[in-house]
Amino acid sequence: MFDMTPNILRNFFHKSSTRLYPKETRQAFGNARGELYNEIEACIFCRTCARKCPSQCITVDTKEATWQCDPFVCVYCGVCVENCPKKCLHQKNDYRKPVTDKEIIFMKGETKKKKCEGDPQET
Amino acid sequence: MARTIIPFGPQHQVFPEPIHLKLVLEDEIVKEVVPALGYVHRGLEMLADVRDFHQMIQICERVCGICSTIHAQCYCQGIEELMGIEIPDRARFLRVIWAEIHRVQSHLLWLGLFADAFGFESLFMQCWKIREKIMDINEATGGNRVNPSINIIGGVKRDMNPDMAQWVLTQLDLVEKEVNHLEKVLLNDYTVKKRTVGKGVLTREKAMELGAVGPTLRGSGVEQDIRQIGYAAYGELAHRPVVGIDGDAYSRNRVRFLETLQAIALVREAVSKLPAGDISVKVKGKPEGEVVTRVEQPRGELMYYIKGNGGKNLDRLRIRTPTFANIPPLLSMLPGIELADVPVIVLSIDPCISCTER
Amino acid sequence: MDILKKLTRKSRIKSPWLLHFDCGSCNGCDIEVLACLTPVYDIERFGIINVGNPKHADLLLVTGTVNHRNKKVLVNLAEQMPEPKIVVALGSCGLSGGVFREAYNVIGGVDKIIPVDVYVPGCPPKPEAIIDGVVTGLEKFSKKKDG
Amino acid sequence: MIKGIIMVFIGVFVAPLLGGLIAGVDRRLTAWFQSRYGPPVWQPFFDVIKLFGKERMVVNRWLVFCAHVYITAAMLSVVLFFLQSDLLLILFVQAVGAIFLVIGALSTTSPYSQLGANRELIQILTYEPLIILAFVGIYLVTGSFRISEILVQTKPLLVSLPLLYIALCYALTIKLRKSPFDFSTSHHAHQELVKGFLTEYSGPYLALVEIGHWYEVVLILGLCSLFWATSWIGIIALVGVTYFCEILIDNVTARLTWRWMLGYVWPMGLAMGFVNLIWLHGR
Amino acid sequence: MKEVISTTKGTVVSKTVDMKKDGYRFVTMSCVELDADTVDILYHFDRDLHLKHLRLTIQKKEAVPSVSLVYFAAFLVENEIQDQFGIRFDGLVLDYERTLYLEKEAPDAPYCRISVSRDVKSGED
Amino acid sequence: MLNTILFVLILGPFIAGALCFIIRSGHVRSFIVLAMGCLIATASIILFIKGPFSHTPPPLLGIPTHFLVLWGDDLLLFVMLYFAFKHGHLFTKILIIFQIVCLDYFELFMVDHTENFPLFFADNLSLIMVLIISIVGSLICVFAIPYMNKHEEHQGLKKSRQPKFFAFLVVIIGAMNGLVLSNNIIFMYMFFEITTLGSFMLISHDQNETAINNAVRALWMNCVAGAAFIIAMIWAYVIQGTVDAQKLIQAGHMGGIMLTPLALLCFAAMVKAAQIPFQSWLLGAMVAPTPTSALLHSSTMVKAGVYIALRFAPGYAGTFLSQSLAVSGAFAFLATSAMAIRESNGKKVLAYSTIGNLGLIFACAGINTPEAITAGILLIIFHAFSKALLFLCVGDIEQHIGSRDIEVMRGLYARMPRTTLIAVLGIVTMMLPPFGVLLSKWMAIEAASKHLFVILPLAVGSAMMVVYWARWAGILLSAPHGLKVEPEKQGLLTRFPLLVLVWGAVVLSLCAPLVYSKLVVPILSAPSFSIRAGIFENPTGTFLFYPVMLILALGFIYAVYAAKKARKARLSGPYLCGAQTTDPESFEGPMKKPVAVLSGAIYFESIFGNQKLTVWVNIFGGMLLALLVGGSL
Ligand code: SF4
Ligand code: SF4
Ligand code: SF4
Ligand code: SF4
Ligand code: SF4
Ligand code: SF4
Ligand code: SF4
Ligand code: SF4
Repeated sequence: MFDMTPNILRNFFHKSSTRLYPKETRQAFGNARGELYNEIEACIFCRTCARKCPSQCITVDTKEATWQCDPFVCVYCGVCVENCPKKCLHQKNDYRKPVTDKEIIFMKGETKKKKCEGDPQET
Repeated sequence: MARTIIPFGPQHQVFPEPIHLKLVLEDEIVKEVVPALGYVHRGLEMLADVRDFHQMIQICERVCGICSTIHAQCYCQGIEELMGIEIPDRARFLRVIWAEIHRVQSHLLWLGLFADAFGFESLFMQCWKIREKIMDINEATGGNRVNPSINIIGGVKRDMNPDMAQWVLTQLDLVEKEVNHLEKVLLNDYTVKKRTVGKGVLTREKAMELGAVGPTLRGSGVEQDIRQIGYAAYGELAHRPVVGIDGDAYSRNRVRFLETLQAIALVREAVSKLPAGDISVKVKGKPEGEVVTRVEQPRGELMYYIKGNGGKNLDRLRIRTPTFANIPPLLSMLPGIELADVPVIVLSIDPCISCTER
Repeated sequence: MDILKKLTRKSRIKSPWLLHFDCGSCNGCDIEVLACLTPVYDIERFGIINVGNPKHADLLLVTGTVNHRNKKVLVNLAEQMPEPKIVVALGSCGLSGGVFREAYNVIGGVDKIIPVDVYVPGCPPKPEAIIDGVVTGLEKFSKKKDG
Repeated sequence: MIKGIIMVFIGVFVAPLLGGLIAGVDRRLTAWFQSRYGPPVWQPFFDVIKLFGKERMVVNRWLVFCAHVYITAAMLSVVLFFLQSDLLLILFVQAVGAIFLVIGALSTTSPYSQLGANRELIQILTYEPLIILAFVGIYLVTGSFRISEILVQTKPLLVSLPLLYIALCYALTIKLRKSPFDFSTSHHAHQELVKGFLTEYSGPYLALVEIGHWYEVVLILGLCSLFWATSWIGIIALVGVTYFCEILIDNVTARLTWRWMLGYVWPMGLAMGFVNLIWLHGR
Repeated sequence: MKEVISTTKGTVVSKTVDMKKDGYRFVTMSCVELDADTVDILYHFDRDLHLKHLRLTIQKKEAVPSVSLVYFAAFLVENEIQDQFGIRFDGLVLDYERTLYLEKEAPDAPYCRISVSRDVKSGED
Repeated sequence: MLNTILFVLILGPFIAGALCFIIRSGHVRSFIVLAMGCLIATASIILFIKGPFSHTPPPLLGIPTHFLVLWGDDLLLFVMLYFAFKHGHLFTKILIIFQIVCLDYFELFMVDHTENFPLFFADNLSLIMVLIISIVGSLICVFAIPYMNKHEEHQGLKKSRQPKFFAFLVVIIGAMNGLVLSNNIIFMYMFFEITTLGSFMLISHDQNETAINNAVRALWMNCVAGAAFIIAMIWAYVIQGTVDAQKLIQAGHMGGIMLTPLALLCFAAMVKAAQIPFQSWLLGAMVAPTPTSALLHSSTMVKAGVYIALRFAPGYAGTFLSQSLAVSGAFAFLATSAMAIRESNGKKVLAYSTIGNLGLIFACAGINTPEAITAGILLIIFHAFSKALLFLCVGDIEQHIGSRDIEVMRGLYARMPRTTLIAVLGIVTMMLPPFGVLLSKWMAIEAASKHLFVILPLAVGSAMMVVYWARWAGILLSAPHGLKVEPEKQGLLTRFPLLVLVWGAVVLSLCAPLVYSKLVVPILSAPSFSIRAGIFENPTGTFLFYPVMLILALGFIYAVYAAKKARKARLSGPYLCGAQTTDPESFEGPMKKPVAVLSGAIYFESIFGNQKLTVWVNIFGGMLLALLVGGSL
């Protein structure tokens, strides 16, 4: 009986393990997969990210040079980032903040003059 | 005798997940129970029609958030078998490491929820407090607390450098120490025993007949663990299934408790034996043919049936999760018990509805 | 009178009781909600208690995708919560259906069924994000009219 | 007379504040035991004020009626306590409240509420005899059921009634709805009956019930304090230690079942009480 | 997949009984759509970590004898197949009548999709 | 004047009974019953106002009274013997023949019929009893008029059995009045036996197998009581040479030799009051139509037992007999409370509760201090009203819903709001302060505090009592949500007794201090409480009767007001885990079938329902009774 007592008393005589977020925050882990962002200047609108995304939340318009992502659909898996040929797509270590209204990440870059080899429409 | 008919769930405090039980009680003794499912059914096996077989990894991870890594591992293992891919040794060991870390996480989570089911709030808190260290390991190594997402077809995505491995081991040491503090509580405490011993007895024969798996099966004294097949690197690591005897909630509790410690030991061993080399091989081609592949997940045997047709979309992906197999045994345990023991017994199979219904 | 009203408002922000409904989530989000209750995050600091009963709750946390079966439950629960109340949707599944949104039994996000006040993205959102979401919701509370 | 009025005032207004504060401290301490930071100590007041501001929602108007009767009775019992009245009378008045609370819960068609109410009745069944025995013990020592007579004692009651004090602590634990006895309802409600017999009380009516509970907590801690009523230090020490132990027990035990309670606590408590009584009788 | 034994509607129950007699544990069943009219139902069994399967190929319209009387555990997966493929099982011990997972609003027999989607898609591959 | 009143009170009912039996017209019968009710109620009040007396009436029709009694008794016993033969019950036959022999020998050869003493004697205790019997009893008879019509309708009887039924119903009232007013114990014995026969006839009324079995059981158990009584009587006569009850009581003070007859009397009383292990006859009586149960339980029959115990209490004060009486009473209280807790048959709950309360009164008689006697007498008064009320309510409910099962009464408020409210009020008066029953219980507990073996069962038993009453009250009220309730129709003859009883119960409770100081104090050897401003006080404790009542009443009124105001509140269905369908009382179950929720109370079947437990309880109860009689030998 009362076998929990030592644990409880240990807790009682130690500082609580609560991290007083938001007063007290912790540096995110370097590997953490957080919010997506695209260095749009470097993006070539190749649509690889859009194709590889398991959640199909990226829309790339090569002609208009727009890159958009629905952060409400994205599962922050990082597949797009891993597959981006230009390594322009990144994930911050911090998560995306909650919001009260729907939103879409929309980015517009410059239309690249030189088209990439291969047909982006394929597969 | 006055009958009481109550809906237990879909939204119910003691079940983190929606499941519905129609309970017929007399004097708070369960006379009849009929389950209703479908509250978390998404139909994700069908997503294979619209996602290619690589993308399905992320979907499989989300069959269930508690053992996401292991789902992905099982899936990748199946595809690799179909395509005849030999993954590098290092990848095999890394898979074991992450899988066992996941097991620790899952078992601690369960120990907490189990404690909660019999109203031991501080024990719940304690288990989950310990578990946070594992969550940190997940995030630090895999990038996410819940879905580390490290498996890919042909190996693993991320490596674990020696520093990282060392850090993981020290964290696990801390976890082990704290878990050991709980041993007496979980296995000896009067009130815990009162609530678990002799509750929901599943005999060895019944367990086999009803197709129980995992700790539910082992709690009834059957020494069966899919890891014995030796998939991934398990063949090269020392482990023996933990078994209980009585087949009651207490026995299952004990099995999971000991498995937590066993998993930590396995991680240690795997890290110490971690071979050098690549972590993945390149994958060419498309899967074709059918395969049944199994791994041992925290809740028991997980089985994937995969049928490919040589295209990028699979013909059929079928996932048989451990809880799916443990529901019939559960139904046999419920009649005749007290209402207060319903959550305890339901929790004692460590139910995961999200993967049951997919 | 005014001071009473102010006090009520303040108390409302200080004591949001929580109801969590798992609406077809993969558990990832659920366990993060539960993790919020546990020592490291301890949302009881904000006066939050997981009451598990819509009749006592002020804050409905919904995780997971809505399907044809659980949508009724969702509506029932929201209905049984006395005003004022806040609905917080968690995780990509709760926001839009996430990876599953094309599955045949998925209707989509929570807001297709009941009005949502706060959206917390992530798969799953970290406990910190959930806390942020709740705090954002509380700000909305002060704007809601009395029940 | 003036003293009487002051006592009534304390009973009506100070007691619930004290009760709320105790609940707050309780939650804070519980949090510390669980390695958490915990809510502010005045959290219970926020809760109650908030509840008063919620929409009125009822399943049944009997519930409203019963909640009001409950708080009246709870208040009256505390007032009677501070007026140093008859212990049995206090218990009976308190029982009016407790029973109406149960009747209110029973008056709904909600199965959870009904089951909770039935369990609450079992709890009443368990603690009432223990409390009566404790009172009888007091009577055997002081020759009266009146509190005023206890206060003139020179020797703490605890000395002659140690076992009955333990029996009373059982009652206290049950009344506080602490583990292992939190089965009719529980504060954090991770239990099979959700909120048990409080399931259907909501908004302002729940607030009433909550305040009523504070009154009851003060009452029952007051009863405990009688066992060392010879000095203020004694009262504070006894009540403090008792309450601390209650929280500790709450945190080191699982919730058990009412069958266990009837089969174990009852015989134990009654036997302890009885032995103590026999011993008193023999003197 | 090794050790796949073909069965027919007539023999599937008796073969399952044999499995049980041999001490096999019922793992699960998998249903795969083959073409617009036929499906494969695979019965998976395990003994000491060794898998064995039965394969039953049937017409979608046909009713299949349930093995839930042999292995109670089969009732769940048979109900699931009823829901997902619209195939009927005769003699289910607990028949959810195709309401195990799906509501009316959901698509009927969603896993039978070859006639609709796969035809269109196969052109792409 | 006194002669007339006594005639009305005692013989009036007999005449009315005879008329009922002879004139087989429903209307005339109703008239007779009503008239008799009014008459004896009035007569009892007049008698009450006149106050205590002792009196010997002139011989009736010139025949010496003792002859009448002898013939009456013999007739009675032979009728009983006839039934014993008819139903072939050997034990009863033996008992009755034994009684006939004893009685005749006693009357013819032993008793000195020239002894001069008042045949009738009344102190406040008797007067209170007369009041209760006459008023409550008459109300029950009135209630029986419409009830029995319906009852026979339900049963589809061709030939009405009502004449006999009403005949015995009213006769019992007369017999009870006779019993409580007699000072000659031979008289007492006769009336005692009349109630036995009456109850037998009433219980067997329905003439089906259970009814007859139960009636036979009642007969033999009551014959045991009769036999004990007669032995006690003869024994006492042998010792004291008198049949004057008052003398016997005083003689009790003197020496231990009187103890045995008194013990036998107490034993007879306890059997009559269905104390453990003889509880089964009263429970069996529940098969009879409700007015029977009400009459047997609340005001008559069983009260005959406690009356005798209280009447003779001064005779055995301070003896071992007194102690063991207290213990066995308290044990009966505990055991029946435990039995009631597992019962869902409403009438049985009432029956157990009655036995329990009688046990409590015995316990009070046994404790035998002024406080305890006060408690006992008050309990008789308040219990009579509340219990009669509850019986009639159950009867009325049963006729409407066709069941006496508490579970079937779930949500009755929606169907029969009037009766339900009255019933709930009745329940509340049975268990909560500031109503009289609880006041008496408070006194009883304070009085019993020094008696460890009394207080322990009392404490546990009263907690159990609270459980079954509260459970029942709640169940009655558990109406489905959002329902418009229409008051149901109640016939005048149904409504009138209910209203009189409920007001009686409430108003009497309100007047408790008055009742105490005016009625009870004169009987006591010393006043047990001082009363100031409605506060009962003695060295042991204080009961702030009026203050508590006032504040609770205010709270009540405010609560009613608040509940009225809540009309505006939003209606919401019960919490069903979110699974409710469009009907808020049912949920969507497996296979999408709507399932109506059902709540059943907890009846502790596994704990108190144990057959073995009952056996042990009976054995233990029997041992206590044996102790009671044997210990005083
Ligand atoms: S893959 Fe990279 S480069 Fe290509 S579109 Fe996406 S972000 Fe731009
Ligand atoms: S992180 Fe994953 S889900 Fe999000 S956009 Fe990239 S690939 Fe898609
Ligand atoms: S070929 Fe062009 S479109 Fe295709 S991946 Fe490379 S850069 Fe992108
Ligand atoms: S059993 Fe299934 S749902 Fe549960 S944690 Fe494992 S994979 Fe997830
Ligand atoms: S958002 Fe992600 S973690 Fe949450 S339920 Fe959905 S898939 Fe699971
Ligand atoms: S993908 Fe998003 S919504 Fe889905 S489980 Fe993950 S976090 Fe939740
Ligand atoms: S009773 Fe419950 S809510 Fe109150 S402090 Fe304790 S645990 Fe917290
Ligand atoms: S319901 Fe009542 S009146 Fe009708 S037959 Fe039965 S006992 Fe008689």
